Amino acid sequence: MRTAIDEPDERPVLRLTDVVKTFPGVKALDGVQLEVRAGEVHCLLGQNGAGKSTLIKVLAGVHRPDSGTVEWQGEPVAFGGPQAATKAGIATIYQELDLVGDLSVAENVFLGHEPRRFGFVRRGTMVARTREILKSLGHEEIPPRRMVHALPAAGKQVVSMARALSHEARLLIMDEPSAVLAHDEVENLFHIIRRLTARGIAVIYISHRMEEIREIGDRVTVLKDGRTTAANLPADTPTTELVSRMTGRSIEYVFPPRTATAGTDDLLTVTNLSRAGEFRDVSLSVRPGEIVGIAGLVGSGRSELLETIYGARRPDAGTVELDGRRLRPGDVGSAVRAGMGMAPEERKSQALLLGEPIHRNMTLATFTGLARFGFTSARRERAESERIAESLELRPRDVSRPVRTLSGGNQQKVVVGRWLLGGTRLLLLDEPTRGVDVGARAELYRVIRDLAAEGVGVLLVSSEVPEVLGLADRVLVMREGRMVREASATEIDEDTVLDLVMAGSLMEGAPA
Amino acid sequence: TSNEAAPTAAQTKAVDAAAGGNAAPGEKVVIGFSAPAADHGWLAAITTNAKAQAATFSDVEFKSVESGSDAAAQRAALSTLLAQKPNVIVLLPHDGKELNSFGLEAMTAGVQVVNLDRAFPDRRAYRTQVLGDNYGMGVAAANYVIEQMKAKGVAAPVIGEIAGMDELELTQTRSKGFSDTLTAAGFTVANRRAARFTVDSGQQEASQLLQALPKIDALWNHDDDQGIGVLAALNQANRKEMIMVGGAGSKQAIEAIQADDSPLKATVTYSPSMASSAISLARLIGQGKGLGDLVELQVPKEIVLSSETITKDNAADYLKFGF
Amino acid sequence: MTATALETGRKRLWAGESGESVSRNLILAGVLVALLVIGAITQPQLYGDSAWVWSNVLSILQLASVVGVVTVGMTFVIIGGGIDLSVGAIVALAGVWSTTLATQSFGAGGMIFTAIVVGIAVGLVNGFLISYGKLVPFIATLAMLVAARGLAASISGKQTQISSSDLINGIASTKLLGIPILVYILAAVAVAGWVLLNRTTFGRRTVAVGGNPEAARLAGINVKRHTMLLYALSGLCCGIAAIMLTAQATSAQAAMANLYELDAIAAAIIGGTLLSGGRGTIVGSVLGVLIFATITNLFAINGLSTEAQNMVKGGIIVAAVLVQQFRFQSVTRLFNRKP
Amino acid sequence: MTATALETGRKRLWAGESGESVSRNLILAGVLVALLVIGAITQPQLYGDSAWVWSNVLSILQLASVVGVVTVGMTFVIIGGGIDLSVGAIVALAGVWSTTLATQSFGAGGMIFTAIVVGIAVGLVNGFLISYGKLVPFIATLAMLVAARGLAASISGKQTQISSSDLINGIASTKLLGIPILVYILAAVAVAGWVLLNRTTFGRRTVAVGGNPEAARLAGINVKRHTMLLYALSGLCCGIAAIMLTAQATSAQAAMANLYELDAIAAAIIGGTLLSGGRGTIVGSVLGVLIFATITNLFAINGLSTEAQNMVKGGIIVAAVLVQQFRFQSVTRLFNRKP
Ligand SMILES: Nc1ncnc2c1ncn2[C@@H]1O[C@H](COP(=O)(O)OP(=O)(O)OP(=O)(O)O)[C@@H](O)[C@H]1O
Ligand SMILES: Nc1ncnc2c1ncn2[C@@H]1O[C@H](COP(=O)(O)OP(=O)(O)OP(=O)(O)O)[C@@H](O)[C@H]1O
Ligand SMILES: [Mg+2]
Ligand SMILES: [Mg+2]
Repeated sequence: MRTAIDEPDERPVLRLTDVVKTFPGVKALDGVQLEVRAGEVHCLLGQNGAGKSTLIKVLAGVHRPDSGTVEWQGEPVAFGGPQAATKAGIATIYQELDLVGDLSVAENVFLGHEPRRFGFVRRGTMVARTREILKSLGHEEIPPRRMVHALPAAGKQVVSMARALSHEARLLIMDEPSAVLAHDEVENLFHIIRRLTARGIAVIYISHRMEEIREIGDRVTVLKDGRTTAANLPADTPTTELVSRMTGRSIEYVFPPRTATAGTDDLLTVTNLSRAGEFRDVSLSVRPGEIVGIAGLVGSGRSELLETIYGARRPDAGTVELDGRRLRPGDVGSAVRAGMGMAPEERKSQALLLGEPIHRNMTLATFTGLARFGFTSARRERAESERIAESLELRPRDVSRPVRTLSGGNQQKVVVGRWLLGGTRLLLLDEPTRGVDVGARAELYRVIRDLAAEGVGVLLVSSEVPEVLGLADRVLVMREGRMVREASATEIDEDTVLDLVMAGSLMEGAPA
Repeated sequence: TSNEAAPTAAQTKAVDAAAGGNAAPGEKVVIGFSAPAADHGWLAAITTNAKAQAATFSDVEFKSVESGSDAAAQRAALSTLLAQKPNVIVLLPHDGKELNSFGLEAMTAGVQVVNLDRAFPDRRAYRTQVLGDNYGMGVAAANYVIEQMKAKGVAAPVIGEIAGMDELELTQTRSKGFSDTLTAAGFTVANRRAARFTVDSGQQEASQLLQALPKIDALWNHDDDQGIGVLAALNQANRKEMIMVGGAGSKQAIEAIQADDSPLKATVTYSPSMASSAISLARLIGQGKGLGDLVELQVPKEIVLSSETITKDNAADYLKFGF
Repeated sequence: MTATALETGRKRLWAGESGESVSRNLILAGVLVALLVIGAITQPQLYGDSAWVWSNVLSILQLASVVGVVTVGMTFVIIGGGIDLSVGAIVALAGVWSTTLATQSFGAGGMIFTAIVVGIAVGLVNGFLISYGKLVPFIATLAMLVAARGLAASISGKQTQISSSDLINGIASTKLLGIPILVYILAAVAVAGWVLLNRTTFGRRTVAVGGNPEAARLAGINVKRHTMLLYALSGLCCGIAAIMLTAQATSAQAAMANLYELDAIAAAIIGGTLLSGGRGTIVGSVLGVLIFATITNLFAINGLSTEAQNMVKGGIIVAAVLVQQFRFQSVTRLFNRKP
Repeated sequence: MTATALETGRKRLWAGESGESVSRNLILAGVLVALLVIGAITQPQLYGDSAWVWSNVLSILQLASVVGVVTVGMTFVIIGGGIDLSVGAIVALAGVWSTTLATQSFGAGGMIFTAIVVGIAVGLVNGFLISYGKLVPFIATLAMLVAARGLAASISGKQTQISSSDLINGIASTKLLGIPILVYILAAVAVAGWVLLNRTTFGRRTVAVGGNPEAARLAGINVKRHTMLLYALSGLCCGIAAIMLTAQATSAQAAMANLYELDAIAAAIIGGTLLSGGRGTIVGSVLGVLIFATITNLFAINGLSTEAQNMVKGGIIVAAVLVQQFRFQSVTRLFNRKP
């Protein structure tokens, strides 16, 4: 067998020509060209809904293309299913984590191809091989026998990767692997990728974060509306050019200028808030029109803090006041009535009714206010939703579409849009741009700024330090459940924040 | 109970031409029939007996609607039957009180109603009732137990009872007859479990009753079909110390009594042959005739079958009635 | 093109919700008509008599009425992410309680009041155990099933209790404009249920709570209280059904409404309600109940034996759902055709 | 400290699975012991006799054996994301089919063979309708329940069919080393089920199919075929149970095994199986069955009336689950204590 290493010439291991895939009502792929060489990291760029995930599902044998050819190691192939693709040497880490919570780490890694004898799982072998793979990934601290649902998100990501590596893959596809990872974790991921490519393994890497592409990518292919708009660009192509290929417009990946002048009286006052095992003695305040950003590592307790302020969790100690009035602890309803809104971390599981239309999701927190005598007003709800959809530049604009059919960025707009409807005065945002593309990101930033300009207070949690620094007026840094620093955004720089934030490994905080 | 489905000839009765005028084919009578869905031997025998009896008459058109799991379903089935305007409707209601209103409705509509087994409280709701004697069954069973205990000289016997479906009123009536009679003799029921007229429930309840009563002198089981399970439980627990009395009078039970090799010493009848009688009466009602041996010109308003006690001595006579 | 399961699933997702449920219900209506046509074919002489046909339709509606009312409540519970196995038992308990001699002495008003209060109270207990006791709905309502039937048996002393109120009994025997009052009650409950589900904040909360309880909670909805109310609503429907069933039987008994839970759940699911919550329609559920009632009627007029009935019934259920499933796509297309 | 629902959820997540299910099962065992103690307190004279105690334990085990076997199959189906409402009907059909005169003429071997083949065949039909017909499991198996009971009634002519095979009947009456064969069968099925679930690829894939079917599919597991096999497995268990029940009753009948579906589902859920799939243990399910059998026994030896029995039973179910739920945390802590 010829391996790519023997052939330093530029013959691609994978070549896609004119691949088309239609879903009812949508042409997800409309003539895609792609060419991947052995040993390279090939980045796929594109806005939300451009067709990246669909493309890799075609490669992974999940979807069958309507037309076009896929050549794998020089031969045209048509995979009948995911197993055929893995057999051929294509392993995939999907965007939606594809793990089974009630199986152990080792069982997840080897799901579907367990080492076995007469139908019995050879558990010793399986655990040993899992440990090896985890070690090669630099994560020997993850116990192979631990149930996957007991792992933090980053740990799950590692397990997904371990699963992909458990096959003898020649091509590894990663769909937004860094979306749930913190800064140091991403570094670790790149380290692993470099080791793999050194062995001649090709990697297709999808991410919305430009810096990552620049750091790890060799070549870039850009998709727009299911079509390849640029192929095999060098990874150091200027951002502006990449963005214009992605969007057809030129959007600056920058933050809109600060205009808001924060009020003087505190809108939100949090005093000595604590929850055992999550955070301790947190005090903070947000003024009207002010954007306060919280930086910190994954697991530092920021989401818990936000949820506790919002009343979704009951604090062990401490108080939350809005406009000087104390909120009932552990009661979301009273927080919402007092004018708080939250866009939670996991939009699919925590914020959306996926099967329901956009307008019903938008009005989920406000339909009671729009109702008369308990009777809802479909007309007013639609009109209001359409107004918000317009101002958020939601795509599609048709608000009767089920939310499930929207791309991630647009789903996020629906979640944020929900709080633009009522009289929200304080907005809590937890990772508002996770998995959101450059264009939509810029729009979300603009929306957040506009809100602040209207006097809404914003408390923002993000794992992307530039985002916190670029968007917030004031920055708080959290580490292991404590506030370790507070500073004006102009006084602090990225390196300082990273220094403050760094500590610990993935399994820290998990019981041994 | 038997493995063959056909009713024994004895449970139906071709009216003898020599017996009188009633045998001769008369005016054509359309008889509608409804009984609850049969899930055990006795009810199954009711339907087969009715059908078979109807088949013996050349002047009877028989329309049967079988109807489901509860009174509401039976009511719906009966209303479709009523809409077909038969001359007489013979029905074994799920519950007499629940279907009383249907009886009234049918009688008002000019259709004669013959109630089988489960009495209507309202006398206007039926033309004739053919009833088994549930209370009498309990009395008969108790009397047999008392007699045996006295004969054996047991002063304070431990008496067990395996009832049928407890939510049915007829089960309550049977148990009341049993305990009333025992009380009068100074005895009491030590433990009572309710089964569901099915063999497996009979086995299960009996096995638990045996646990509760380490020694039993007498045991009454309401239904011979579930009695197969009760006997199995006795056998499995190796408990033969008691005398057992059955109920209804299945062929299987009568044979066991005759063979006298199990604790089952007697059974008190509640014969499904009443369905055959009801069909015969319905025909006569439809034709405006009376019962040959009675002086009256019309069929009487109510017939209550007596519950007889089958023992080893008279088992041979009853064997042909066993279902 | 080979349509894989996923693809079919996806297609369904893309159909606008209202279009989807409308076409789904149209198919159910089609099944219903087909069943009536089968009746006409197998019993031409009966169907030749138009008076008989009308009375037969009424008898189907009457048969459907009690289960129909229960199913409306069940539909809310299932859409809200729960299940209520105790409905039959609640009907029995409410029926028995409202026909004790003591209650009957207060007249028809007292009986109705009692049935409804008992229904709501038992529903609240279910809801409380599920919301605040955090019991799985299946277990909580199964326990209630057992307990409520036990209580009903002990109240009635396992006797059938005759209702001597002419007013109550009249509900089943009186007709208004040729249509029995029972049918009006079903219609009223169904319309009220439809309005409640589709036009009120309560209905919206129900869909949200069943579709994604965490999202509902974070949107400020009191999920626990709402869940309690859903079971209370189901209890209320059971109370109404208890009165209807008592009127039909002119009596009540601890064993009444046996296995109504299965009938109601099956009707709701056939009607398109997702067992996992978040989706369902009242129209679909009522059509589901009517289909079951029509099947029963079909068997009765054809004099089928119970065992044959059961075998065929199983087949019809499967066929109805399959037709719904596979015809679905094409009908959906009609409704979603772009202009 | 006030523990909110979310918190409890979180804590549970961090508890390793094995610790979790072990502690859950310990609590169930505790409930079981508590029930036995209540028995001893209420009936001291019976419990004074050690021979009686032993025979009572055996009688509880025998009572549990048939439902226990059915529950093992049900546990697999539920873990795999389904539900099987037809188990009782399958037991009845298999029992009736294996006791026809024709089948009995082949002797005990023929009867066992027939029961098992009928069980598996019906299970396969269920599985086919669900996997390939894409029917909701609830509807498919409900239809099967109705149809299989109908078929059983028509095969038996609604008569009780006596088993005249001493070999079969001996299964219920013979003891080995003082323990009835039925109990050995339950033990064998439970151990086989445990091994299958925990030690084979089939079992691990069952968890995947129920816990995250999309992930299972992406891992190359044939989800449809696996689902079919799960229902066939449940059918197999029903076939075994049919023989056991026939042996106990020395006969079979279309109405036998009435409502076993509810008993089996309730036992599995009390035993910690998630109704939504992806989690469950065989030990828990068997403990659940034993708890129910012990409750029945407790009522019998105390001579409680049926209605009182039902009321108390509902309460005990709720209490058992509540105890499990609220004690859970503290016991979990014991198991997850850091060294
Ligand atoms: N199974 C499906 N059925 C119907 N439409 C689909 C399906 N999967 C994807 N789509 C649609 O196809 C288009 C491409 O989606 P895809 O998930 O490939 O985008 P993406 O580039 O991965 O976006 P993101 O960056 O948000 O992950 C979108 O419009 C999406 O809504
Ligand atoms: N499922 C869980 N169960 C128990 N403790 C948890 C769980 N998840 C996280 N924790 C703990 O709670 C604290 C905060 O975790 P979390 O990951 O929510 O923080 P975060 O700052 O919001 O991170 P992220 O960037 O992922 O949002 C950590 O101490 C972590 O160990
Ligand atoms: Mg994607
Ligand atoms: Mg977080």
